[in-house]
Amino acid sequence: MADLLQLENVSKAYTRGLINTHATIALRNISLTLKEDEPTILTVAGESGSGKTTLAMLLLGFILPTTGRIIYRGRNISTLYGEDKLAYRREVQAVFQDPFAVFNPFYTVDHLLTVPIKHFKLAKSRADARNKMEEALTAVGLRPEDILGRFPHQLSGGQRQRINVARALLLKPRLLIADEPVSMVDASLRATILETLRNLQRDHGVSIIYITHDLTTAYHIAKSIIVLYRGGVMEAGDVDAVIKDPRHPYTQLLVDSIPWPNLDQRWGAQPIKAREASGGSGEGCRFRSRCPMAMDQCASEPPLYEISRRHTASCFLYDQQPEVVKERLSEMLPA
Amino acid sequence: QSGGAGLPAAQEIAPKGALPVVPRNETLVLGWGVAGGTSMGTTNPWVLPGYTHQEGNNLLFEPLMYFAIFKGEYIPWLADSMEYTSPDFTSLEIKLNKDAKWSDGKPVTSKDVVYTFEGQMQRETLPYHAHFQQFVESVTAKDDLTVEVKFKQPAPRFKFEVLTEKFDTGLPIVPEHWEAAQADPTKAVGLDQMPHSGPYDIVAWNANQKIMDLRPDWWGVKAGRSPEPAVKRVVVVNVLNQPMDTVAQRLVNNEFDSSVDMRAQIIGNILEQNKDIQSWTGTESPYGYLDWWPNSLWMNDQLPPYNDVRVRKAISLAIDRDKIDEVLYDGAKIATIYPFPLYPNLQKFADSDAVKAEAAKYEPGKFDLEESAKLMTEAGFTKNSDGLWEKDGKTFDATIQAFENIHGDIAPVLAEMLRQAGFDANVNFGTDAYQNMVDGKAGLYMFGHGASLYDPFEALNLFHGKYSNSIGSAAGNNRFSRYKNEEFDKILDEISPLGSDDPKFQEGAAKAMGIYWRDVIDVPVIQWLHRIPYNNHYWKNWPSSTNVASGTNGAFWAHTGLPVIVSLQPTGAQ
Amino acid sequence: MSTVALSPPVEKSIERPGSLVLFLRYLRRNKGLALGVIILLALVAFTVIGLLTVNTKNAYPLSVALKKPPSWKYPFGTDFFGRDLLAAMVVGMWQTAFIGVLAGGLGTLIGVFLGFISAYFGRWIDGSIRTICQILTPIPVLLIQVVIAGSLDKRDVTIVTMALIVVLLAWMGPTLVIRAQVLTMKERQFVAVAKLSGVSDLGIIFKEILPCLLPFIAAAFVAQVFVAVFASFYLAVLGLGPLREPLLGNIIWAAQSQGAFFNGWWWWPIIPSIAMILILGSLALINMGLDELANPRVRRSE
Amino acid sequence: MTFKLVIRRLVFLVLVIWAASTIVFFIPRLSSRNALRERFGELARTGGFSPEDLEKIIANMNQQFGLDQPLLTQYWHYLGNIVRLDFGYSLYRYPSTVSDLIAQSLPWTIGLLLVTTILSFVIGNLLGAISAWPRAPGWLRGFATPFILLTGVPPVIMGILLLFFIGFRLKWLPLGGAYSVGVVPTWTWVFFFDLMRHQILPALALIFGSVGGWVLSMRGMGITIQGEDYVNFAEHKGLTAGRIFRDYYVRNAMLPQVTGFALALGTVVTSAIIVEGLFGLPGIGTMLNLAIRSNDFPTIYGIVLFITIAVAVLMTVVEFILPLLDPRIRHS
Amino acid sequence: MHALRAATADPVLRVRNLEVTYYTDSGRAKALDNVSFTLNSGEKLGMVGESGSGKSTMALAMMRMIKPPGRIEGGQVIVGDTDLMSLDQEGMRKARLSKIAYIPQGAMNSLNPVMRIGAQMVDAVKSHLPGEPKAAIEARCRRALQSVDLDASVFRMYAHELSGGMKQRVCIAIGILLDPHVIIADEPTSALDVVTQRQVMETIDNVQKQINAAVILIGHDMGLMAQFVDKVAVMYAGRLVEMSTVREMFTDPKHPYARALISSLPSLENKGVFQGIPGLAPSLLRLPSGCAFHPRCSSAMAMCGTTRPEPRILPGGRSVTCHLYDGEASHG
Ligand SMILES: Nc1ncnc2c1ncn2[C@@H]1O[C@H](COP(=O)(O)OP(=O)(O)OP(=O)(O)O)[C@@H](O)[C@H]1O
Ligand SMILES: Nc1ncnc2c1ncn2[C@@H]1O[C@H](COP(=O)(O)OP(=O)(O)OP(=O)(O)O)[C@@H](O)[C@H]1O
Ligand SMILES: [Mg+2]
Ligand SMILES: [Mg+2]
Ligand code: NI
Repeated sequence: MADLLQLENVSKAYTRGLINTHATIALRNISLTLKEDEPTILTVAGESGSGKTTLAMLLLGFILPTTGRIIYRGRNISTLYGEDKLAYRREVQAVFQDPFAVFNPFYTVDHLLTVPIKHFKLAKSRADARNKMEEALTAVGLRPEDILGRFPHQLSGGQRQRINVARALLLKPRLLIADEPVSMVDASLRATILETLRNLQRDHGVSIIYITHDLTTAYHIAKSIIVLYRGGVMEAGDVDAVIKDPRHPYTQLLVDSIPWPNLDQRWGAQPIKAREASGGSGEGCRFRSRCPMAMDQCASEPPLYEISRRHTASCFLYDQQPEVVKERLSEMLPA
Repeated sequence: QSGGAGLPAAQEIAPKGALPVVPRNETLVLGWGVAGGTSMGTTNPWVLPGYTHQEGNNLLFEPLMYFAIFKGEYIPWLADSMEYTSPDFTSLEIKLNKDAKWSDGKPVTSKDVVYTFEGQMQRETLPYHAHFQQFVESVTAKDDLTVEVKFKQPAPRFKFEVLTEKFDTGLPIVPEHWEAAQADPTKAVGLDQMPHSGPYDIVAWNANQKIMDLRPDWWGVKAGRSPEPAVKRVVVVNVLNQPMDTVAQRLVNNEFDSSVDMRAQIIGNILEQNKDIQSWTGTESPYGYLDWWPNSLWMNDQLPPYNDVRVRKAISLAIDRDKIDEVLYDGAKIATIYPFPLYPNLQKFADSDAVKAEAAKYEPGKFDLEESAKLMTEAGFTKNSDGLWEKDGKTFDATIQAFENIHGDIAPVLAEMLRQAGFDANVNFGTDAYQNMVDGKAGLYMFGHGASLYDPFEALNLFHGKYSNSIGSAAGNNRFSRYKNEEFDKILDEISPLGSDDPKFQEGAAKAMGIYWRDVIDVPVIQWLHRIPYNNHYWKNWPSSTNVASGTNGAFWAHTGLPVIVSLQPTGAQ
Repeated sequence: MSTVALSPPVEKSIERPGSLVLFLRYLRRNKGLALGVIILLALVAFTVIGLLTVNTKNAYPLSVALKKPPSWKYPFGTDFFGRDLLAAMVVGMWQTAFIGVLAGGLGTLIGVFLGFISAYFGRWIDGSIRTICQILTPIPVLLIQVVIAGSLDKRDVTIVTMALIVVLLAWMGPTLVIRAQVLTMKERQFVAVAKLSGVSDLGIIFKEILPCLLPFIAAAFVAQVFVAVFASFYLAVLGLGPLREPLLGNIIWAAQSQGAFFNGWWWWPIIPSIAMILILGSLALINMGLDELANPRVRRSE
Repeated sequence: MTFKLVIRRLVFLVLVIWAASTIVFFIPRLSSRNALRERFGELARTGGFSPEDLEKIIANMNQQFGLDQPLLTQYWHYLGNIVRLDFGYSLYRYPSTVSDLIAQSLPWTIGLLLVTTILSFVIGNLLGAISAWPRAPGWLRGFATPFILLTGVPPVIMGILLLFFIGFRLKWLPLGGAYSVGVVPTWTWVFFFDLMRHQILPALALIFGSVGGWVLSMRGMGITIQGEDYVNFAEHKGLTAGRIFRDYYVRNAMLPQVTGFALALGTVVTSAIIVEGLFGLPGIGTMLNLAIRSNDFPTIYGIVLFITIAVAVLMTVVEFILPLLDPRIRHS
Repeated sequence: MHALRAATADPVLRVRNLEVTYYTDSGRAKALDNVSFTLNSGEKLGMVGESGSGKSTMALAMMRMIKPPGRIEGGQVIVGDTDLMSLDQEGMRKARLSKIAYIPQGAMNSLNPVMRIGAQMVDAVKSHLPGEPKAAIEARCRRALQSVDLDASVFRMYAHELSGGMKQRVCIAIGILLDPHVIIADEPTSALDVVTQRQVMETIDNVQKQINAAVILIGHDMGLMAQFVDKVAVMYAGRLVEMSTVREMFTDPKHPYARALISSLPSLENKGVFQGIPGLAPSLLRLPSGCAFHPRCSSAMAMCGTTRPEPRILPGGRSVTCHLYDGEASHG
């Protein structure tokens, strides 16, 4: 069983300033493996600034890890050139958050679809290309004749985001990274877009990394989930287990704060401690300053503990449980 | 910076206390450039470059004698007399006026004169160093008021050229007792501390203006050189950067009593707008008097193709002097064929039969495009598609080097005339123009003949072969023709020791004029006029063609400005 | 294959007026741009028609009668040197345009080139280009140009060298502007998407970023032309231009030194002054308009 | 602001000055012209200079000006002198030093330029702000438009026109000079008013000439700022229009303009070259104009360098002031 | 004074037939069409609808802050017993914040970056209570900060020193400075993550209880509405299509659009079920004839394509705009 993608102890630190270096550690020691033949939907969740987008950028090869390696089908992506690079580009695609920013305002929306067709030689002729485009658009519920030949500002946000999904559909990548694909789309369209994404995984065997801070949609679309806080994994596992029975105080806080559209399921009473402005200073559990259950022990870095076969949390509350080596994190996630 | 250190900085002169009040009708206001050519505060004539007599310093320092150009006679000043004591012009005796005094009360004596002369002999930065080197053997004080000068060779023109002040040349006498006390008299700027013999004192001098007040004890009154001057205060106002319009308007507004010289049209308009204002020729064209600086189109006679006399003649034939008069001078006859100004004595020379015969022979003023073209064709030129002369595939470069501030009107007109005759002419007004003339890199240049005033010798001497250094090196004092002709040089050498009125001199000079025209050494173009506006609102008795007065030229900034200013009389206007 | 319902057809797709109509409407809202374009077009028309109909030889001295006030024969009058000011304006305007477009074009080209290199490749290249620009920015360009023009051999001062002198010190502006824009563009997501679509670096620069920068480049170009025209005018007024040419600055300078106002030849300096004001004014208006166009915040709603 | 930042700025300042001086040093040396020779040539032209000695004098002076030394030595000396603000001797007004000339003329220029620059800055920014302020009454906004057109009027032309119409035709104001003829500067009101009367036209020429630029750039900034959320929110807060204008709109739009202020000084001095001359004011512009006309290279370079240094220093000062105006810079 | 207000059950806000049109290049867009509703003090109204349905337009219209090319074409907004639409400019300015306050959508950029938070609060108070002593104003501001759970030190800070949630809470604090009768919050949390969102919503809830104001919460997140509001109003294409209590809305939505909206909601129970609303929001420039929703409506009838439905009051006080209920209801 070959690995599609493998993150080996990847960390990313952003440095600012030339003389006075100021490092923000956006991601620390993440290890993760996606299997080639088991297309799955993995959610990466967490508050703002927890490193979700950073992870996406790393996977897309737009930034390089500070330490660690990212292996795509057995090759370190930082060493890919020429044909290989192009293949990697084609196989790892993304849908972004802002459905407007992904369009070049200079071109009609066709540009978004014709460019990859041209560069990845997806079509044999112009007519073929046109066919493929129309097919993809139809598949996401758009009428090609309403869409093609228009400028992005002439379409609604929902239409634009659907074109993005159509683009992913057209390329049929192996891995799709969806960074908050529905956070800027209004509620009534969310379902439609998520549905399309799921079809992509189910019908076309595309693995999807779904990045969000919205646990509601995560719960509905994903099989497994990783909860990040300040660049570190707090909790991970089967999405049902994690959301219905969160163990880490941070995840509990998150789940508690989900505004369920249900009059009988109210926000919890747990008080919220504001996040302090400065970065996760020092060592140890980064959540401890906000944690209602913080202990002395928390001053040192908690390892991952196995809660159940498909559930792990990084918190000393569970130190009776067996430890999980970081590298084995993926095994805790259901495919 | 190595050598320059230790020089006192030029500085403003501020009045010691409040300025005494002098009413406008006792003040003479002159529009001129202050600190344009000098550093402010420099009153010592020996500080060069930096000193100029043109900004009022001519009212401080006086010469042995002035020359009244329009009367053709000397005006004794510090000296009562100045005579060659040998017939071959090898010795000269100067007798000083007994009343002459410096402003600090010390008398002007032969010691001062000897110091002044010896200074020129010894110090190479001073302007007459070369003249003294060439001619002067010794200078001795025979007594307090008598100086004897001995020459190495006959120097018939030394008295006029060097010892007498006229226009912008001549030598002022400096106070020995002050200069000698300075560590380096060529570096002591003088300020208001330097004793002087002239009638005015500097009381204020800054970038705006220079104010000079009459001093009560000027020796000239007692010595009878002049009546008590009526002008109590002279204000030289800086108009250096102002456009001509503004200066003209300020004259019309009676703000100024006189100013820099003007272009013909402007002065005509000034006279029309303010009836109090007159010019040298009253209200009639050409408004000005003849300056000593007729302008020619010079050529580098060694630089191809200007080394071909046919080409030079062709250029001469392309110039339409009538048109110049019409375009630039409203019909006044300014264009000339002579390389010298037609002052009385020189006019006589020009009118002599010998000279007239030469002129008839060579027709120097002729305008004939066909003949010009014929000569050019003979010289091997053909016209190209732009209608410009060309030889061996190269267009004839006829760029005229000239000076914007004085040739701003004439040079473009000349260039256009040449252009119409097929010469690729342009004007270069750049600051490098002069350098190009000196270096002989360029072929054509507009320049004056600052030479003859009394007889034609100095003008002709400009073209003496001994000055024609090879191209690429400095050509000496404005002798840009690089013309070399032994026949011509021989004539000059023969007439050089002769007095101006010697018939032999006249005959030789006429022959040389013929050669000048024949070989088209350069192309004389215009006489130079000084069109100075004089405002009679507050002051009268300005010099003019009908009121020659002392007979000097009428520029207040020239060396002879002093006699002009001291003879002004108030009109009594308020 | 999809469970997603197709949206019903949009009944009548919204009619959008033609792009010309939209452009005209835009101009109506952006009055400054409209006025600027109109003036500039008028000047261009004047120059072109002039070049075709007027004898350009008359723009040089001794060609026509002297010092004639405006009349039917000489609509702009003639000057002291016998230049027909109409012809002089035509030629002068053409030369001004030539200097402006040459200097503006070159300056913008350099600016765009360096700006792209700097912003796109970053690191030390960006560091050095940016530092050089920043160091050169406080140096008063016009003054240095005066130094250069003054140091040149007069014969070397031609219309082309004037333009080059201007370019020499005026490329920093566009460089910094374009650099800043590329930097923000580079972070825009469509660049990331283009990368994901397999577009190469060069492709991204030329096909994705460059088109979006067109309004900025246009604005930089116009600003650059403005600077060039202004600078060449200044050099000419200081007497540092090519003298024989009827550049507007030269004509004003000549009028000044001949005391034109005092002599009552008011048309001589006034006409080139008006021409200069129109040129610079229209460029300023266009620049302002383009600024609005380039600034999405400012862009009036469509 | 940290100490490090101060050091960084100062190093930058030194770099700017070094770059400017190097440009000014090498440009003239790239051409074959020799300022000294040209100057003496001109002296000789006015007559009275002995011809044969010309070369000798030039050689002498070359030595005195250190021009006979190798280029690098000259450059080194030159940089050393710049540090002491010693720009050498004026050729045309020898033995005045360029520093003397600058010192003499600077007060005039500072008086005129500072006042006009500040005035046009204030007026221009105010008009620009108003013209982009949708809540301003239409007539007030329209008022700014002619000033935008003024951008196209170089101060030179403005000066010529003002001189012609107000000076010549209407005779309202003096035609030139820094103060009246025959007056000596004193610390009296009479003198002060006389001085002011003479400064009005040149000041107007400079103000009119530069106000348009400010209007234009402020307008651009203003349009951006008035769309900002905080300006809208200020209105939601029910603030008076005046307060919103002042504290929310202008204050933010001004920030980039302040940097422009320092840069503008360089441009204004350029305008002053001609305007001062036009009105016969003995300022640094006139000095530079004269130097250009008389080919007084040391003076040209000295003044250009001096102005550059002044602008660079001013920019550095602005960099230090900006954090006081903008807390975002202060804290980063 | 609010003790009095609390005692009366009179409606504190009455919106009548509000109409807003945007005049764009491509034509007129009627962004608010005949919108009416009433709100009692202490009531919390949620306003939901697709993007572009006119929610923000309604908020701005109530503040009289519609800018060109938009125009308020008619209607009344009565707060207490003042019709805001009939006030003059100055009166409206005074009404803002003191009668009706607005908490902006983009709190990130709604604070002036160059003024201290305190100053921005103080100037809001000063503009309404010019005579108030300084100390009293400051005390009032500090109290407001306290009631949104912010430290007093925030008073002296700048916007960039605060996190997104803190900025949003500062905006809330400003909104309640003068105890307004109505608070409009336009998507106050859409830019925040869940934890902060909850914190901000709880803050609004608290202050609302303190001053007993009526609150209008605009958003499209039904979950948030469920957690927070008492009543929900659904907008579609510029019209209010349904308004009822939150419980009624969730259990028994009437309008087909509201029904679709509710059934598209995710919940813990029905994992993995996605049910979007088919089709796209119509363009306001070309509204479908008749009922604007009919092309997407599963229960559309023939008349829906031709006749515009009018708002009707159903028994129990709910208001619906749909032909399905033509029979059951009286006219609204
Ligand atoms: N280019 C960058 N330079 C410096 N720091 C950065 C950069 N990008 C992100 N960071 C920092 O890294 C951390 C993680 O950022 P990231 O964008 O990955 O978070 P996120 O989880 O995507 O947040 P959000 O939900 O707001 O999108 C943050 O503290 C952020 O400030
Ligand atoms: N300045 C404007 N010019 C033209 N049309 C506008 C303008 N502002 C809003 N509109 C139009 O008015 C309609 C309502 O817009 P509004 O902003 O009120 O929607 P919204 O419900 O708040 O949407 P969102 O959920 O995206 O905030 C939209 O169709 C929009 O296109
Ligand atoms: Mg993110
Ligand atoms: Mg909205
Ligand atoms: Ni109350």
